[in-house]
Amino acid sequence: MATATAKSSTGSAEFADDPVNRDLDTDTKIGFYRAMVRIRHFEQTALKHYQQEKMGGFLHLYIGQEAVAVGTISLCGDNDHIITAYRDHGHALAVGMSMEECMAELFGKRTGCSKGKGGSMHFFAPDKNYWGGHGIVGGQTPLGAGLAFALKYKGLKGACLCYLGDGAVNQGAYHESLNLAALWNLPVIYIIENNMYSMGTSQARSSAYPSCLAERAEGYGMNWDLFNGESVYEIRAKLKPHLDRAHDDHLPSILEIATYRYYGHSVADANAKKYRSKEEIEKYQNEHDPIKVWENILIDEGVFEADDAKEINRAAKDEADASARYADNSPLPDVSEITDDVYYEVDKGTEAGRTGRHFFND
Amino acid sequence: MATATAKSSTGSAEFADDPVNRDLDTDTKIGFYRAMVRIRHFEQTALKHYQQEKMGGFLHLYIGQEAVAVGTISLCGDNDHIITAYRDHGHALAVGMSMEECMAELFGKRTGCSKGKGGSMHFFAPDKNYWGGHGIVGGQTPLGAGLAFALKYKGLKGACLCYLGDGAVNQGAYHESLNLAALWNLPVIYIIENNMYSMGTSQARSSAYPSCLAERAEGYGMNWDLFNGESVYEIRAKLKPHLDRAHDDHLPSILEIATYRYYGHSVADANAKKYRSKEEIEKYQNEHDPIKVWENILIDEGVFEADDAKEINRAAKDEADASARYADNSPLPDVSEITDDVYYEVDKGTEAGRTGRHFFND
Amino acid sequence: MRTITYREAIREALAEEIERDENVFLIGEEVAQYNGAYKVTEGLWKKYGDKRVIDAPISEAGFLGMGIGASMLGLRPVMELMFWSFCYVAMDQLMNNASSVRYMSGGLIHCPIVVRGPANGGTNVGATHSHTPENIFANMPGLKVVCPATPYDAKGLMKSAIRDNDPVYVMESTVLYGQTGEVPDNDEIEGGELIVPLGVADVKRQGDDITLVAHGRAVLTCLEAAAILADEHDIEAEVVDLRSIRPLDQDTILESVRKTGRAIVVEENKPFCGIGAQIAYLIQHEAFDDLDAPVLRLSSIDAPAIYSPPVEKKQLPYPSQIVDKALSIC
Amino acid sequence: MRTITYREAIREALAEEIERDENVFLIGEEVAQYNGAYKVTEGLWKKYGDKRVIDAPISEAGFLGMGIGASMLGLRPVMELMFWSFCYVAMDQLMNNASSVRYMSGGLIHCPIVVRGPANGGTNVGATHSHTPENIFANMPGLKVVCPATPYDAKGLMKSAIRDNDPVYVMESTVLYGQTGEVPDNDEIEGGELIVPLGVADVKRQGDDITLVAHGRAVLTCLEAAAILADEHDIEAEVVDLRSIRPLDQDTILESVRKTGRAIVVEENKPFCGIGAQIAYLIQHEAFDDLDAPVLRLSSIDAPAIYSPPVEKKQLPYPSQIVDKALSIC
Ligand SMILES: Cc1ncc(C[n+]2csc(CCOP(=O)(O)OP(=O)(O)O)c2C)c(N)n1
Ligand SMILES: Cc1ncc(C[n+]2csc(CCOP(=O)(O)OP(=O)(O)O)c2C)c(N)n1
Ligand SMILES: [Mg+2]
Ligand SMILES: [Mg+2]
Repeated sequence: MATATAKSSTGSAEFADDPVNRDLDTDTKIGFYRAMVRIRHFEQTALKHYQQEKMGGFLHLYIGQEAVAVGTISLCGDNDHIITAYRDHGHALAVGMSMEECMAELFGKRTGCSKGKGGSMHFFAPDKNYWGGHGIVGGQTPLGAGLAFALKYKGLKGACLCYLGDGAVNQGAYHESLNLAALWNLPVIYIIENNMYSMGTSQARSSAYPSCLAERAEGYGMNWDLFNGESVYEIRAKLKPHLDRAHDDHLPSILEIATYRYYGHSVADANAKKYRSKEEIEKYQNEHDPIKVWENILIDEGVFEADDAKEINRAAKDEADASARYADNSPLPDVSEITDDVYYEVDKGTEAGRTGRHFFND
Repeated sequence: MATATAKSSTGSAEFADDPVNRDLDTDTKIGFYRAMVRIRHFEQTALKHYQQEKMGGFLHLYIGQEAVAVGTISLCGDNDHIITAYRDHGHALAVGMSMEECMAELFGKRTGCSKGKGGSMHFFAPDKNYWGGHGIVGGQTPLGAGLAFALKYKGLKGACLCYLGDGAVNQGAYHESLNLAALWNLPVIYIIENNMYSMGTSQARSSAYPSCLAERAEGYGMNWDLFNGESVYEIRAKLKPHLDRAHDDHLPSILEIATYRYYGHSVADANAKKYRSKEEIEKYQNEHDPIKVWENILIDEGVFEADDAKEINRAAKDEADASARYADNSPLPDVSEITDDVYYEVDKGTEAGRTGRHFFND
Repeated sequence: MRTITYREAIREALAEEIERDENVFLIGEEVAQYNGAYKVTEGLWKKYGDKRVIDAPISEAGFLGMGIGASMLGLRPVMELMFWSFCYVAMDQLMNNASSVRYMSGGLIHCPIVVRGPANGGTNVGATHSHTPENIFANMPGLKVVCPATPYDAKGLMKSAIRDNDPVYVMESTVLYGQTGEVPDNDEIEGGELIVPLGVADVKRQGDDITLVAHGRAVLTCLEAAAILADEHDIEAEVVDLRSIRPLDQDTILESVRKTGRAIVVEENKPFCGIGAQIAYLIQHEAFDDLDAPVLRLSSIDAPAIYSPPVEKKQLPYPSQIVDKALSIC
Repeated sequence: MRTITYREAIREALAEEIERDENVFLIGEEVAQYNGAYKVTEGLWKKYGDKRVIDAPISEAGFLGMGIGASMLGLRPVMELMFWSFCYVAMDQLMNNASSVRYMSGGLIHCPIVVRGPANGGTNVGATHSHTPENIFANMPGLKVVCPATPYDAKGLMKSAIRDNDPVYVMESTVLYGQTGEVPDNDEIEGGELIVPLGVADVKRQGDDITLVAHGRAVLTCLEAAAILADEHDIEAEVVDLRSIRPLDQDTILESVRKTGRAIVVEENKPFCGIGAQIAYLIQHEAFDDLDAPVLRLSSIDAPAIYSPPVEKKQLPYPSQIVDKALSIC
C-alpha cells in the first residue's frame, strides 16, 4: 500500500513527469519557490523580533519543512480545507494570508489575523479555508474530520488536509478520528509532518510502530503512504491520488511526510542542539533543504537563474521587514476588548446576547 | 500472526491435547465447570432480585461469556492481575470472590465487597489481584498498563489481563495504552471480549478494521490473536503463549475472543431483542453455549456424568439463593458513612487527615 | 394545554429544529437505530433518516470534536452524551476547542453546537456516572450552560440552544425524563413556536419570606419544600428556577432576595466551587444590605455518588433538609 | 538560610523523595533526557536513571492512567503535566479513576499519586495553555489540590504531597519558577526535613484592617498591594495564603476576617464558580455578623486568556486593582 522510502534526496526528479507536475507553467513553479522563501523569511524576521521581545509566548518555527505546506496546499481547490497544529505559520502563508496580518498577530496587535488574541499558535483565515492553528497536541484531528464531514454533508466535492506531528499520533483523539473517518468515509487526509522529534523526544522513544507511523492506517482499513518531504514535485505526486480518492469517493488517508525542522521545538527550546547532533542538522540543511532542492530543480530546468532566486529572497525579506514595521506601528487591543469575541450573540448585540449576564467580572 | 477463525463450535477438541490442557486433573476440569455455572446462577438470581427492585442502577449480565473469564483466569498465578469494565461479575467470581459479598454489593449493603458504594459495575478484590469493575468505557485500559508497569518495576514475574469490549476499542485511552505497552514492553494482555455489540450497535457499525479488532495491534508492532471463546480448552491454549511472553519478556498482546451475551446490554436494555434476531440469539445458546460445550466435553471425556452436572447446578443455585438471603438481611450503610472511604488520610485518622477541612457540607 | 413528558418535550424541540434548518443534525451513541439510551430521540431516525440522525461509536472526543469542526463550516450539530458524566473523555474538545475557537480567531469562527444529555445523580449508577458538571463548564467563558427543570422549559430552552450561535451545553436529567408537565401546542402560541430564551430565570413560586434558588431537579425539591413551609410553618418561599446557568439572570435572583432578605441556594452539584457558591457570592455581593441572614446553600453530600439505592437518596437534597435550613434563618 | 528558586525547591523535594522511597518515580513528557520543559527536573534523570525518571509520549490519558494503575499496586508516581492545561485530554483518569477508585472499592484501593506541573496565565501562551483548573479538581471529593506561592512552600508541600496517600494535584506556576526565596538546608531543620502539611494556610503578612485571601502567584500580588495600602493609605492588610485549596484551612481565614471585618479574595482563576466564589461563600456563611462589608473578589478578567503580551498583563489581577477594591470598602 505504501512506498516505505523516505529521505532520498535524489528521488525528486522522477516526479517531475508525474501528470500533476508535468504541465506546471513557469510562473507556478516560481510561485512555489516564492511561497517557500516567504515562509522562511517571515519566520526569520519573526525570530529576530522575538529576540527583541516584541512578542511573547511560544514561537514554533516551520523552517526546514516549507515544502510540505506549499506542496500539499498547492493542490487544493475551492472546497479543500486546511487545519493544523501550533506550527502554523507556513500553512498560513501558503493558503494566502498576508505577512502583515500574521506578523501583527505575533506582535499581539489588533491588526493581527486574530486581533492579537491567538498569537503564534492560532492563525486562522476561514475565508481562505484555513481553520488554524491549534495548540493542544492532537486536538485538531477531530476538527479535521468534522470539516470533512461538513463537506460531505453539504454535498461538496472537497477534502480536508489535517496536519499533525510525529509526536501527536499517540493522542487518543487522533485514534478516535481515524476510526470515524474510516467508518464513515470522511474525505480527510491526515498528514503527519514527521520531523523526527516531538520536542526533545525522537520518534523511536515516543512511538511503537511497524515500519512507520502512517502504517497504523492499516488497523482501520485506511489508505496510507510514506514519502519524502523535501521536493515539491514528490509531495504533489504522492498527495494527488489520495486527494482524488477523497474527492471522488470520500476516502480518508494518512500520509506521512519525512521532513526536518532546523530550529528548536520553539524559540524557547534551549536544548535544540542537545538531543540532535550538529551533524544531523547540518546534513539536512546541506543536502535536503527544500528551498535549495527546489531552487536547484528550477535552475536545472532553466525556469529561472540564481539571480532570480536571490531577487525573490530579497523581496521576501523586504516584505517581512515591512510586515514587522506594520506590526510594530499597529495598535494593541484595548483592555476593554478582552471580553470581545467570546460570545457571538454578545458581540452582535442580538436579543440572546442581551438576555442574562454573560460575564462575571465582579 | 493470528488465526483469524472464530465461532467454530467444533474446534474445541483439538485443544484438549495442548500442553496447557492435557495434564489437567478431574477436579480442576470440574472446577472450571462449577466456576462457569456459579457465574450463571449468580447472575440469574441477581436478575430476579433486580426485577423485584432489590437493587438499582445498571446490571450488565455476563451470561453467555462465562468461558472467557473462567478460561483466562484459570491460567493466572500469584503475580497475575485482572482488571475489567462494568460487566464484571464473571471475573469477580472467577478470581474467587464470594457470592455473598458480590450479591450484597448489588443490594447496596454494607456487607458488599465495596460496602454498597460501588454497585454492579464496581466489584474489587485487591487481595485476589482483582482491580475491578470500571464504568467508563475504555477507562480501565491505562490502569491495566499501570498494573503491568508496577509488576515490572517491582521485578515480579507476572502479567495483567485487561478486559474490554468490542465497542471500547474506539476510545482514545485504549490507543494510548497500546502505544505505551508496546513502547515500554509492559506485560499487559488486552483481552477484547467481542460479543458483537456495544449496546445496540454492531461491530461493523462502530469500528473500521481490517480482518478484526485485535489486528490493530500490528500498528504498534504488538502480538495478537483472534479466537473462539466458547471452549475453555481453546481459550487456555491460545492465551498461554501470550502469557508466557508477558512473563518472560514483558511483551504485551491483544487477544480478541469471540463470544456472545444472551441478555440485553444491561437489564434496562429494552431493545435487546430488536437489534439482534431471535435466531441469532438462539443459535448461540443452542450451539455455542460455553457451559453446554464444556459439559459435553467433560461427559465425552468421562470426567463426570449428566447427573453430576445437575448437582453442580443445583448447588450453585442454592448458593446464589443463599447469597441473596444474606444480602437481603444485611444492613445498609448509614448515611453518615457516605463520606467514609473518600480520603485515606481522613479514614485512618492520620495527622494529614486531621489538618484542614476536607468536606464542604454546609 | 397538553401534558407531555420532559422526554417528549425535548424530542419535539429536536424534531422541529431538524425540520426548520437543514444544517441541524443529531449525533450520539445509540441515538438513531436504538432510539436513544433514554429514548429521547425515539422515532427520529426512522423519520429523518441516516443523514440527520447518526449513531456514533463510543468515541466522545472523536465525534464531539467532529461536530465542533463541522459547526465551523456552518452545520449545527446537536450532540448527545449518553451521560454528561462521559464528558471527561472529551473534555479537551469541550473546554478548549468549543469554548475558545471563536476567541482565538478574533471572532472569525463560530461554533454553533449543542451538546445535550442527562447530568444527574439519584439513579444508583455510582460515582463515575453521576457527575453534574454545570459548574465546571459555566466556569469557562465562551460556553453556555442550561439546565431545564420542566417539560415546558426543556422544549423552549432546547430550541433556543439550537438556534444560538454559541456552544450551548444542555444538561437534562434521567430522573426528569418521565415527569410530565403542560406544554402548549404550537398553534396555541403566538408565533407558532415555544421558545424560552437563555438567560431568563423563572419564578416558579411566589413568596415573601425566603428565596430558594435552584436549577434542574432541585427546583422540584424546592417546590416541595416550599409547600411544606407554607402548610406547616406559615413561611412563604419564593422559588427561583435559574433555567440557564450561563448566561445567568442575576436580576431575578436579586429582586427576589431584596424582597425576602433571605436565600438558600439548593443544588445537586457538589459543594466546593459549585453553583451554590457562585450564587451565594453574588447575592451577598449585590444585596449585602438587604440580607437578614447569611446566604445558605444545600448541595449533594460531599462525596462521590454512593451506589446504595436507599442511601443515595439521602446524598442529594431532599425537602425536609430545605425546610430545616429555612427554619434556621426565618 | 539559603536562597533558592521555586524551581530548585521543587527539584529538591523530588530528589529527596526519590531517595527516601524506592516506590517514588517521576514520569512526564520531557522530564528525563530533556531535563523538563521548564527545567524543574533538571539533572534528576542523570542522577537517578531510567527507572526513576521516565520520559513519556504525548499521551496524557495513557501515562497518567498508567500511573494511577501502578499506584494501586503500591508505587508512588509523581507525574508531570507539562502544563496543567493539558489535563483535559486526561480528564477522565484524573476526575474518575483517581478520585473515586478508593470510594467505589469501599476503601480497599488507595491511589497515592501526585500530578504536578504549572497552571497559570500571564505568559502569553493563549487560551488553551493558560488554564487554572484548581476549582475544577477541588470540586471533586477524593482529590486534593495544592498551589504553592513561595519556594519554601513549594518544597514543603511537595514532600507532603508525595507522602500523602490520596491523589494530590500540585499546581505550580511558570511565572514563579524563577522566583527566589529562603529555604532552609535540611541540617538547619529539626527532623532534618522541610515538610509543610496540606491544609494549613499561612499568614504571609499581618494586618488588622482588611483580609486578602489568595493562593499561588496572587499571594505575591496581594503582598504588593498590601505594601501600597500600608504606605499610601495607612491600611494594614492581612494576607492569607491558602497554600492548599483542598483540604482548606478555613480556621485561619475566619480568624483573620473576624479580626478585620473585611475580605477580598484574589485569584487568577476565572470568576464563575472559582475559588473566590467558594471562599466568599464560606466567609459570609461562617462570619456573617463579623463582616462590615460584602466579601469582594478579584479574578482574572472573564474571557479565555488573551495572547497579546501587554494586554494579558491586565487580564490577571494586579496590585492597584486590589488597592482600589480595598479602598472601596475600608
Ligand atoms: C495534549 C498536549 N500535550 C503536550 C503538549 C506540549 N507540546 C506541544 S508541542 C509538543 C511536541 C509535539 O511534537 P510533534 O507532534 O512531533 O510536532 P512538532 O512540534 O514536531 O511539529 C508537545 C509535547 C501540548 N501542547 N498538548
Ligand atoms: C466513555 C463512555 N461512553 C459511553 C458509555 C456508555 N456505555 C456503557 S457500556 C457501552 C457499550 C460498550 O460495549 P462493549 O465495549 O462492546 O462492551 P459490552 O457491553 O459488549 O461488554 C456504552 C456505550 C460509558 N460507560 N462510557
Ligand atoms: Mg515532530
Ligand atoms: Mg460488546
